[in-house]
Amino acid sequence: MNKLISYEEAVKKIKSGSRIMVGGFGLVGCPLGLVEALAKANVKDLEIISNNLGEPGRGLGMLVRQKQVKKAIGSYFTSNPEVVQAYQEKELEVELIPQGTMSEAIRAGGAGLGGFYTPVSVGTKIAENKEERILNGKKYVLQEPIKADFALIKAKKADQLGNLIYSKSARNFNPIMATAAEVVIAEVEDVVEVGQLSPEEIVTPHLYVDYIVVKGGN
Amino acid sequence: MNKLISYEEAVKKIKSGSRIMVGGFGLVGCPLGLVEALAKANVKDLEIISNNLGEPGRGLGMLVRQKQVKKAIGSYFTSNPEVVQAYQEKELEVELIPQGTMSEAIRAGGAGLGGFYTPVSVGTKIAENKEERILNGKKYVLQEPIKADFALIKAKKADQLGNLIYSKSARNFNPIMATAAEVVIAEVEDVVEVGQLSPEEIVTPHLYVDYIVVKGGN
Amino acid sequence: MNVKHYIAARAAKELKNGDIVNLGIGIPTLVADHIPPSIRVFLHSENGILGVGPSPDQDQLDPELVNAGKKPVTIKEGSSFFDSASSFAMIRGGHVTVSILGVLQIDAKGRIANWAVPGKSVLGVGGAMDLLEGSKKVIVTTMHVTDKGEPKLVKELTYPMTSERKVDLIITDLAVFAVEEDGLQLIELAPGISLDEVRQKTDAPFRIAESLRTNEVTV
Amino acid sequence: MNVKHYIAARAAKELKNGDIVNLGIGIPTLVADHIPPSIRVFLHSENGILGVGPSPDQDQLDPELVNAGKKPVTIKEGSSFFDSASSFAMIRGGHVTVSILGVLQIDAKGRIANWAVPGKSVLGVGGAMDLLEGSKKVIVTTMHVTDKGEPKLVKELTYPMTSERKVDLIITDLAVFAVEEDGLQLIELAPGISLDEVRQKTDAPFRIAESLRTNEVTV
Repeated sequence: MNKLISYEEAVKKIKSGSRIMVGGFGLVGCPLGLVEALAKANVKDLEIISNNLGEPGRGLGMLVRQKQVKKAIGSYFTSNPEVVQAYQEKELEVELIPQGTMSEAIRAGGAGLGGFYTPVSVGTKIAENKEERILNGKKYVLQEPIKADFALIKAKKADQLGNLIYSKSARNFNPIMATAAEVVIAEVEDVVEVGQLSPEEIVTPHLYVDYIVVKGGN
Repeated sequence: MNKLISYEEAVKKIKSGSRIMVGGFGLVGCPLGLVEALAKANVKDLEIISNNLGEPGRGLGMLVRQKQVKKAIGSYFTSNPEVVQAYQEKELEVELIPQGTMSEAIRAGGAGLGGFYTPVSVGTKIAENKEERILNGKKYVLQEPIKADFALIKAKKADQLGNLIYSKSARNFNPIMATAAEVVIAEVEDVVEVGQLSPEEIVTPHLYVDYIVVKGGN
Repeated sequence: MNVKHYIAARAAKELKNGDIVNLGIGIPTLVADHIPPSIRVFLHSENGILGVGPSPDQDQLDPELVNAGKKPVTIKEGSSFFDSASSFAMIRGGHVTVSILGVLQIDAKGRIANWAVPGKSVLGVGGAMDLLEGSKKVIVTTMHVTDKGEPKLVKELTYPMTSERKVDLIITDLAVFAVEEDGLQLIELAPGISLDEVRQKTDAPFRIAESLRTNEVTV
Repeated sequence: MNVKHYIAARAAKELKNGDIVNLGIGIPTLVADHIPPSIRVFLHSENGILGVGPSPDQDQLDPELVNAGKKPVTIKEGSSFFDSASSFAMIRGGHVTVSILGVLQIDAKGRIANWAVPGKSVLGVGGAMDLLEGSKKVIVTTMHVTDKGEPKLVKELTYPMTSERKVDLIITDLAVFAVEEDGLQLIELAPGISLDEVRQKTDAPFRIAESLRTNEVTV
């Protein structure tokens, strides 16, 4: 039950064509070491679920520059002009979802729901292909859950069981992505002994975490 | 913006016929002081949303004994024989929901969703009046969100802004109920200065909490 | 031999190192006493605990630390607390490896009834449906017949069904059945129990595994 | 006078003690500088912070503490952090009192476009739709005309709409409009601005409030 592995071992688990959630809001809270290891690996046709695709050549931007990404699902890609370019050259498919709908869909994926009705995006271009429905007099659209083969997340500390705590606004998508993938790999600053994290402060219980990589390690 | 009030002031806000969420799993994590104050007040025809209705004459069981409850929505009432009796004598309506569907519906109420599809209860007596639907090859039922006029919750500590932390398994329904009612009143063991709770450990941010009552106070 | 402890001990043999396990009320609770020291499993309690430990001594009682049966518990190192929505998200989302549940009836397909009795007011369901629907593997532990001697494994449920989802394994004081695509398969007899006795006390049809054997679980 | 600061100062006058406020990028961000010291409001940032403080000095920069515009921030006492799903649950659930947003266009009914430009690849929406849908009150702050001098208040949106939900108040460098059931109502002129100028630079029809006045906001 030792969950500690190296970057190399982590990335070996990921095959071309995988559907991968990657935590972070821009570069903040993104597991940059795991992304870098993925950029060095010979994998392509990836489907990336992440709020953004990094910056030009940085974070997930590395994978875009190296044409390893086939499709991206997220809420805001315009902060990386290379994503826009790859999209226009039809090298990259993009699925755009409002940030709140995306985060709720990931949570729903992890929580075993079949879908949910949200009022957000009703009547807009984003909802063109979505089922609209009136419930209790208000218009909603149906959103399906989002799941993935892998989640690559970033936490501040893990204990040796895999319990996680986060740091400030680097928490963002990481705790929900930890719930919604077949295999969850957490990059952490530190690993502490079991019992060092308070049961009240643990944000991600260890049952969600399959592997731990220590930042800068190997 | 002083949120500190007495039990008396808290209960005065509640009128007969109100729809009230009450935290707790049995008596654990139930705001017993607020419930007791409600039992002393001249309010009736209450609709109570709570996992249980206490024990005979204890916790919410007091309100049942005094015939203050018109309808109960929850998952497990058989632990209080007086509830069963009141139901059989048609003094009390009961709406039974699986515990996971109930907690998710309360969360959905607080999160502004119109409903969600859960696989739980498909094909059972509980789902008889619910919409069934196949999504991605699996059967689900539609569950509507649950909201209330008031939420009476129990926390371990509040700071003076109303940020809350909980204690052990007394957390249960309290954090989600804090999100899903028009007026949220928290009974707490202690009130500390702003800044005494770590931003990482706060479970219920203050924006959810309208009033605070200190346990045993008045 | 305490048959309930025999059933619990047999169920404990199904657990693997690292499993996340939810134990129902009754016989399932006893499983905790029989987990082999060679493996480490983590007990999940749906009221919001991962890492439940043994019952406390009288002087260690903590009123804010109970399991889903509202009984006092302790916690082990590495445990965590969470709210009810998060707890059932874990269950429904398939993050609980094994649930061990009590049962009123089991039908020929391996579906169960364990939350309501016909003729009585149906006022409690709790987390039974969620656990059955969401857990990766579901084991039921039960006495083979009721207090009145009636078979619990029946052709068709007469009590309200808990879920369309079948259980995976049925462990009674007399036998162990695997639930297969085509119905129940008898795979083990309890020590000292004959096939005839099982046949006589079982209403549901079942196949007999070629590998049928008497297990060696003792308590 | 810095007109953007004038707009921000006028918007700040809408805030009340205890408000939970989400500020968009651009002019809305400047509102933080104009909140009167007599009231206490709490800034919510949708990437998971309640209680955002002022920008840090260069030596206080914390790479893990940014706002939704990815700019470094600080936090105030009593702040808290939470994940993205929780953050948008707050927004969608109506727990944010006021959102102040930037805008590309506003139509005659008070609906806005602020996330996409026709002809360009639409690759970013962020939290704009969530904030507009969920906030109890929505104020838009904007220059009255575009850089090219074109009216931003138009009869019909030519840019993709952000939400069917109308905004509540429109504050520009020239005027303030309330959004009423029957459309836009001009309620204030900025200091030194004539009704004629507003008429000339506004494409959308609007009513003039009987109480129309020139406000006295200065920066």
